[in-house]
Amino acid sequence: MEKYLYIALFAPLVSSLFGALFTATPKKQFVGIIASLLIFLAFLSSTVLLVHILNGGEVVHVEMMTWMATGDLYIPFGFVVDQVSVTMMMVVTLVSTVVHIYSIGYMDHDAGFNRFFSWLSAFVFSMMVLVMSDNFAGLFIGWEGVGLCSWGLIGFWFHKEVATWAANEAFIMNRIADLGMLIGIFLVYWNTGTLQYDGAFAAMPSLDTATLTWIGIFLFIGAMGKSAQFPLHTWLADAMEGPTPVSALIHAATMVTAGVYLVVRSNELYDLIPNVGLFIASLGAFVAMFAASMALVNRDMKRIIAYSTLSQLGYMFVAAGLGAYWVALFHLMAHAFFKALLFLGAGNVMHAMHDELDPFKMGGLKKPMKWTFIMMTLASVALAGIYPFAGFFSKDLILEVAFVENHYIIYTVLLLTAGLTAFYSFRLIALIFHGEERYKLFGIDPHEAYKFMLVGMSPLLLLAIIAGSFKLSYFEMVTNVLPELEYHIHHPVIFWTITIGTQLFVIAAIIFAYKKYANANIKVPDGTSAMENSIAYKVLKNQYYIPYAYEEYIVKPYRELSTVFWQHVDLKIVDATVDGIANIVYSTGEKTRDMQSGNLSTMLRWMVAGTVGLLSLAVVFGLAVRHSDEIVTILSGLGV
Amino acid sequence: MEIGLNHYLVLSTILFTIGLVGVMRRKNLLLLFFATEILLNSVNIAFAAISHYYGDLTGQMFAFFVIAIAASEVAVGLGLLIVWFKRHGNINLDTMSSMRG
Amino acid sequence: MLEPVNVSLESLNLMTLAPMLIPIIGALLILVIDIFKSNLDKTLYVMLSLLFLLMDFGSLVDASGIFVQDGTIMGVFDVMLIDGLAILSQFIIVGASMLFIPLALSHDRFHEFSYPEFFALFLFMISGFQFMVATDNLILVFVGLETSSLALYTLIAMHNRDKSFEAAIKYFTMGALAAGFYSFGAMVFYALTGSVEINQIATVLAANGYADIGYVLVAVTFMLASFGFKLSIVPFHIWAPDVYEGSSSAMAGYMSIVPKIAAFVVAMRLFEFLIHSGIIWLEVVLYIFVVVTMTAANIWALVQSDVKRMLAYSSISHAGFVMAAILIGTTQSNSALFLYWILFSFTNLGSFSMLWMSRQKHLPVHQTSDHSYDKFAGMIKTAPVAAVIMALFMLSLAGLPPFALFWGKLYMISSAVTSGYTILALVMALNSAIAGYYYIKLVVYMFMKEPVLGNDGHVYVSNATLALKSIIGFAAIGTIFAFVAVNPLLEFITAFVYNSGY
Amino acid sequence: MLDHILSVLIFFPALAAVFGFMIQKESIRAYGIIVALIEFILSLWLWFAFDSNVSGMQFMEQLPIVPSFGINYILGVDGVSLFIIILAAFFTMIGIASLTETPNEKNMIITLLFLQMTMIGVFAALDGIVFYIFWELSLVPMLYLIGAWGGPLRVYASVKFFLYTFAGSLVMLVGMLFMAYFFYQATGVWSFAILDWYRLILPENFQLWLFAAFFIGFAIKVPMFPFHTWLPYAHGQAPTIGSVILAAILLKMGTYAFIRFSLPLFPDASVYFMYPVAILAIIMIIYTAMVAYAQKDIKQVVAYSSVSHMGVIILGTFAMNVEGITGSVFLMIAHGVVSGALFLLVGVIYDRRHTKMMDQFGGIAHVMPRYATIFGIMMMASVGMPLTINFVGEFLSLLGFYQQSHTLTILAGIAIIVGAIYMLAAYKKMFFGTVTIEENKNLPDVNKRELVALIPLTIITIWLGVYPKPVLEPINNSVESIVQLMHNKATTEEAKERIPNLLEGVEISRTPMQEAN
Repeated sequence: MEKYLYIALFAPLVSSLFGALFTATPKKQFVGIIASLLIFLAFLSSTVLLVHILNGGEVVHVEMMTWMATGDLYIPFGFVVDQVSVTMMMVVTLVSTVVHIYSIGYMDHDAGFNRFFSWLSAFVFSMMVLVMSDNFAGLFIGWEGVGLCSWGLIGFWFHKEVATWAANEAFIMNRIADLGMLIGIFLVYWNTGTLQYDGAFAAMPSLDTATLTWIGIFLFIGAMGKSAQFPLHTWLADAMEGPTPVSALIHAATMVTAGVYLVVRSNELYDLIPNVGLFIASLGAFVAMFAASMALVNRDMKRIIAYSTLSQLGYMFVAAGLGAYWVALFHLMAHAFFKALLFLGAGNVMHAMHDELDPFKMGGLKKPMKWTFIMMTLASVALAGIYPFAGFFSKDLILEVAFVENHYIIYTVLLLTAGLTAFYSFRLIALIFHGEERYKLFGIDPHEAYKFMLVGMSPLLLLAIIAGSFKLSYFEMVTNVLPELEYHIHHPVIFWTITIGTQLFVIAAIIFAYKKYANANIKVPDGTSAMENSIAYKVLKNQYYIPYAYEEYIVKPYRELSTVFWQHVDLKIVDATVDGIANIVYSTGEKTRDMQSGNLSTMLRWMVAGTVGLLSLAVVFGLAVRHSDEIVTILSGLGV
Repeated sequence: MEIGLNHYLVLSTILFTIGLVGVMRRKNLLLLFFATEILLNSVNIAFAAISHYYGDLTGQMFAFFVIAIAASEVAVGLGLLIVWFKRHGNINLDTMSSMRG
Repeated sequence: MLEPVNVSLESLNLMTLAPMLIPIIGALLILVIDIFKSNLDKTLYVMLSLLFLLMDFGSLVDASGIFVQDGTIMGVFDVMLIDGLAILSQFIIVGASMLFIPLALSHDRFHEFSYPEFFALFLFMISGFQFMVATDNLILVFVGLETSSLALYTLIAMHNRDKSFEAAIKYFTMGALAAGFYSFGAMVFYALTGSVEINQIATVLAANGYADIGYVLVAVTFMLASFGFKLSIVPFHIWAPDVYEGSSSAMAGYMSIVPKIAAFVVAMRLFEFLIHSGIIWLEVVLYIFVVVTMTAANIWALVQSDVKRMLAYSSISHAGFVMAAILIGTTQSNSALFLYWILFSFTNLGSFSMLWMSRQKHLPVHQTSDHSYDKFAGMIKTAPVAAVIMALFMLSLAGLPPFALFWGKLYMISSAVTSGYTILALVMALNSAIAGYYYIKLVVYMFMKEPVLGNDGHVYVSNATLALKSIIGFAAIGTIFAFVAVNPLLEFITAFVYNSGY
Repeated sequence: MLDHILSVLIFFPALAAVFGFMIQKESIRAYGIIVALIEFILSLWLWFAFDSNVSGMQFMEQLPIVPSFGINYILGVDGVSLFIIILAAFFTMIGIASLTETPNEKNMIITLLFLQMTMIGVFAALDGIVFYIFWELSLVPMLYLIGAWGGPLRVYASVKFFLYTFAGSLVMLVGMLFMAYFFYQATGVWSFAILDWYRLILPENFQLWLFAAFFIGFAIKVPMFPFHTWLPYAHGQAPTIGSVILAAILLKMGTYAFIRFSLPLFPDASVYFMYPVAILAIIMIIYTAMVAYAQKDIKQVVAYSSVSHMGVIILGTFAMNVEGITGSVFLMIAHGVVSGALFLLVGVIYDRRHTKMMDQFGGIAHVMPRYATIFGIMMMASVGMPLTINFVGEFLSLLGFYQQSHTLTILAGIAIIVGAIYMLAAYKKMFFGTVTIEENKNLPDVNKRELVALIPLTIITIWLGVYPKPVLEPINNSVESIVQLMHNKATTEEAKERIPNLLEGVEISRTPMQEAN
């Protein structure tokens, strides 16, 4: 089995290095093809591993070599394939295979074709390291690695100012979170003496709650960064500057879920600190709502999907926070499929519309782009969680979890969010595919994407539809490592009312969206309509003014402070002091050199003066000695 | 009244002081030399007196040496003085300040 | 009151006079030769002087052998005192003189060297210095002091330029004043103790327990003034820069070494017993002198624009640095003094000889003074070897390891540390840092500036001859490989200093 | 030969330099490369001959210089110094190899060879005075390098560099003299041998003063805030090769000296001063990182960034446990490699455009993709990306210090954020966007000569990032012995508990210090 593990792990690396060979050369079709094949190879071997695990094979655990070893610290390159990581491996490899194939078409005309595939495979590799590592340090390697790749891919079109800016923003924001992660790792090491998952988690129950809480918090801070949880969420929307396949793979399916993976992976820790879990859940619920609200009014196709990703991540964190780790993981998987699908579809639309992102400028695309239309609609249905699509099984399960755990507030929030989700996704569908063909105004004639791209997307479509049916077997599998908790509302009446109620609510939202946006009299908004001028709209449109606030109150002051430090503190104070001392010495010399006037009389006077000075000193001293006792008495009289 | 050691010492000190003042005040090189001579000779007086007081010859010996040295100093000094006069036509101290700082 | 004394000749043991007599004989011989046949070439005189100095040196070696056997010896009515200090300092005096004399063989003819009197005076001067160090009788010290000084004034004047006459006159006049101070101080000591022999003075003063401390201090004051003059201690240093500038570089280098070591020895004999007998006043005053001399001289050296004048000030500061040894007054510090001075004489003679080698008879237009900094601009491009050697001397003066002076500084500061003068040690260290600036300044000029137009580098060796080059080479080697010599020197010196009870 | 390999390593370049004077101008370069290559091979040989399981000193040599004053020529290497020596040899080699055309090249190469002697000497010396000698000597060639081949302000920069360091080290010298004197009082013999000093246990108040004295010398060299201001000038004015060697090796002298002197000699004082030093280090990290962010000159960015990284090294050193110190030593190597490479890269662009102002560039990733790639790798290394050499060091240093103080480590950890900020910003300014300035439109990409230097560095950066073991292991063993020594010597309670006691430690013989009056 190790063989397959290594293949799954290193095939992407090989593909990346292979692509790197051609970065500086013009486009080579075969680079894309070979890359896709290698990733597919990784997918196959992951499948083998999955089968192996499913058939109750023992966990595959290899230790490749030592990485760092000093003092008591011992960090190997160790990899483990257990029920959890194999799930992630499946998701990652599958989605990335699809995305690779898709990209061959999508990046067809791009100069950086080879570079793109190099970066993309590098990302897959880092992601594999992240999910397969058997210790926190290895996790951190992948963690930073995916950050790096996302930097490289967001800023892929580095001639675009916004793209590079977004790339740096993403990197730095993740860095902020990574600090928390790093601290968490330090805490783990100094308290458990190891960074290996098994060792560390085994030692944790014996630690006091305070320490555990800190560990949990710091690790979760790391997770917040990668999964773009509030307040570190702004980078995700901006990351949409990258090529769409990247958004599909990194910013929807895999990287952003790393945070969830971390929490799931550390379930043994979070089980010990339910309070932190509750906090995570509440934050998740909040983010779910918060992100969905921003998606409502946005006029950028990709950003809308990004926000929906954000809100789905919120769902996952709710599940994870409430201890339903397997549910979180399950939703992660399902979400990966339909969200990737959604993005790729959006990619098709973009291509068709010459990178136009405003859905209001589209409309009626269902005729020219039939397949894309179908795929995106089904994906949205899945996202909305309509029975029997994947979303239903995973998302409603989370609702149930919240309900069973008696966190009714969270439950309500999530319920509402489900409505919002349905609304904005179908708002998007409606605006893009239904109604009048507004794009004609802009003289564009859209065309369907390449066939092989659509074929490539089909597996995702399939999974988006049927993923729910794996639920039981999946449950069987992961609960070998994750806490085995059945979430079932035992009272049938309540159960059915809730389930059906949710369904109706969602469907109602969908219909409303269609009513509002699928009709013929939708115009391209010009900022005059009453709604657009309403406060709420503005607030949502500007993402609650958070990016603005960051710019104003963090970035700008930092920049100014830096300049002050340099111009004033470093040059005018620290350095000036040093030079000042030197100058004082020097100028003293300049001032006093005239003592050497060169005039003989003056010189003689100096000598005599010196002697007289000494003499007077001598006299004073001599008298002092002679009358020492009197002096003492006088001084004592003075009370000295 | 009877003249004792202290009178001599006081005298020599006074002379010495005069010499010092002369050294400081004189602008004419020649007179400056005189002043130095006064310095040395004031010391001679003291030496002679003290040696008489102690009744041993060391002091007088010292005095003789001082005289000798004073003489040779004058010799050298005058030599320099003459050269300077030849070159500059004066022996004013203030003209000797080409080097400074 | 006078009754004839009869003394046996061997009790005089005239051998103690040998080292001083040799140069005198040499001087007389040179004069005699001149009487019989004048205008002989200078090389003859140079070689003669060298010869006599060698003999002198040999006699010193002999004397040191005797010292090692049966310690300190007195001679000639116990006037002469041949102890470790005397021998060591004479070694330095004669050795430095031997290094100096060949500098007369310069390429350009400077007319002082064409006079045999120059060499005669030179030898007289040396014997004067030797008398100074080889006695503890204030009279003889005075005689030696004046002999050497008078000779020195004349030597300076013989350089025969306006500046040198001015220098000579200044030096002379102040010298006369200093002589006055000295004699007055001696007089007071005599008045207090009825003796002019330092060890007598010490015993008498100790006997009456420094009853009238006030007068002692007066005496010490005048002594300090006169030796401060010789040692160029601020504010009695005032003559030094001008005199150095006025006299020929070679002579300046010589002056920065030999007269001072002689004065140091006397100062050591005179002041250390006073310090050890716990006169806080003297300690304080010396402390002030040391610190002020080091620092002030350094600061003035910073602002000089002429290398020679800079070196003058730097020598002053070095003197102040070494003065610390007398303040500290332990065997280690006294040994450090001699070690320092030996190493210093190498480096300083070397650097002044470099200036001497670059001495032009006529100043180019762009040049403000004989050895202004910009004269050396870009030297590395035009005369690399000379530049490297000069830089070597500068770094050594700055106390950069492993060059000669570093070891001196090291041992000196260590002696300060050992006897608890922590602050002093720090001041010494930081002063070396300040000094670093002006030495580096020259290096900067030589290595980092562009040469002045029309400077083909000949100017730096305009005055060079084989003799000069070999002297400089000798100094350079001594400077680089000092670390080999330090240990034997140290052991030798320490033994001598220790056995003479300092 | 192997018995005297260290002497050979030290004096071979010097000797070669002396011969170099006789070599004709045009052929000096080949000569320099060959000499440096031989030197590098020798240093590699040293590594292979080095027994990484021995924690103590190896290849010891001893020769009396001034025995009566306890000054001996003692050499030796342990894991701590070994790799810096190799690094020194390595950088001199690639420095000379990648040297671009310079006026009077001959002087420069000879100077570089002398510099190499002093650098290796510092790290091989085991006698206080010998150490001091090389320490000071290293200033002179650097002075010349900066002053003769530097930019417009070169004289000011070089003199400032020289005097500042010189002043500091003189204070250190006084400290050394005190140390020797205390040893003399304790044992009755003078000795400047570091290994002798290790056996000396001083009362705390002495330790504090001596620590301070040494600290001034080292801190200026490192340079630690607020003594760092000479560095930007030195780097800004120095020629590429000068900056490379300054950043890669010379700065390490200070941090190395902390580990070699301050910690083992004054364990109590080190613990006593841990927090102040750590706070200084944190100021270095954050403050200089921000200053770097404000720079307009790419070279200054790298210069300040190295101050920032030195802060992490200091922090790791004062973690006073094996993880931290090992990390800091490793980070010395790492930072040497990375910052050296970055300065080389800056040099590459400077040779093409003769400006280092970032606003003169922009979008050059289009025209110089290879250059951009290598620069990117090095930037990411400097930012501390895992699997690059820097990460190992930074991770271990911070990890180590976390044991001493949580909050301070969190503050110090900000390094990974601010570091990313200025580096990414600089990279964005230089490489991203579109080419606007005409001269940049057709810049040639990196040529072979430059690749000769850059490729090996890149390989090392990745290799030691992925597999640091061969380097980490020897360092670890030596550091363990040092830490154990510190623990055994520590007298105060706090020190005892702060410095971990490793069960398998070297045995040291204690010579209790009688009160020095």
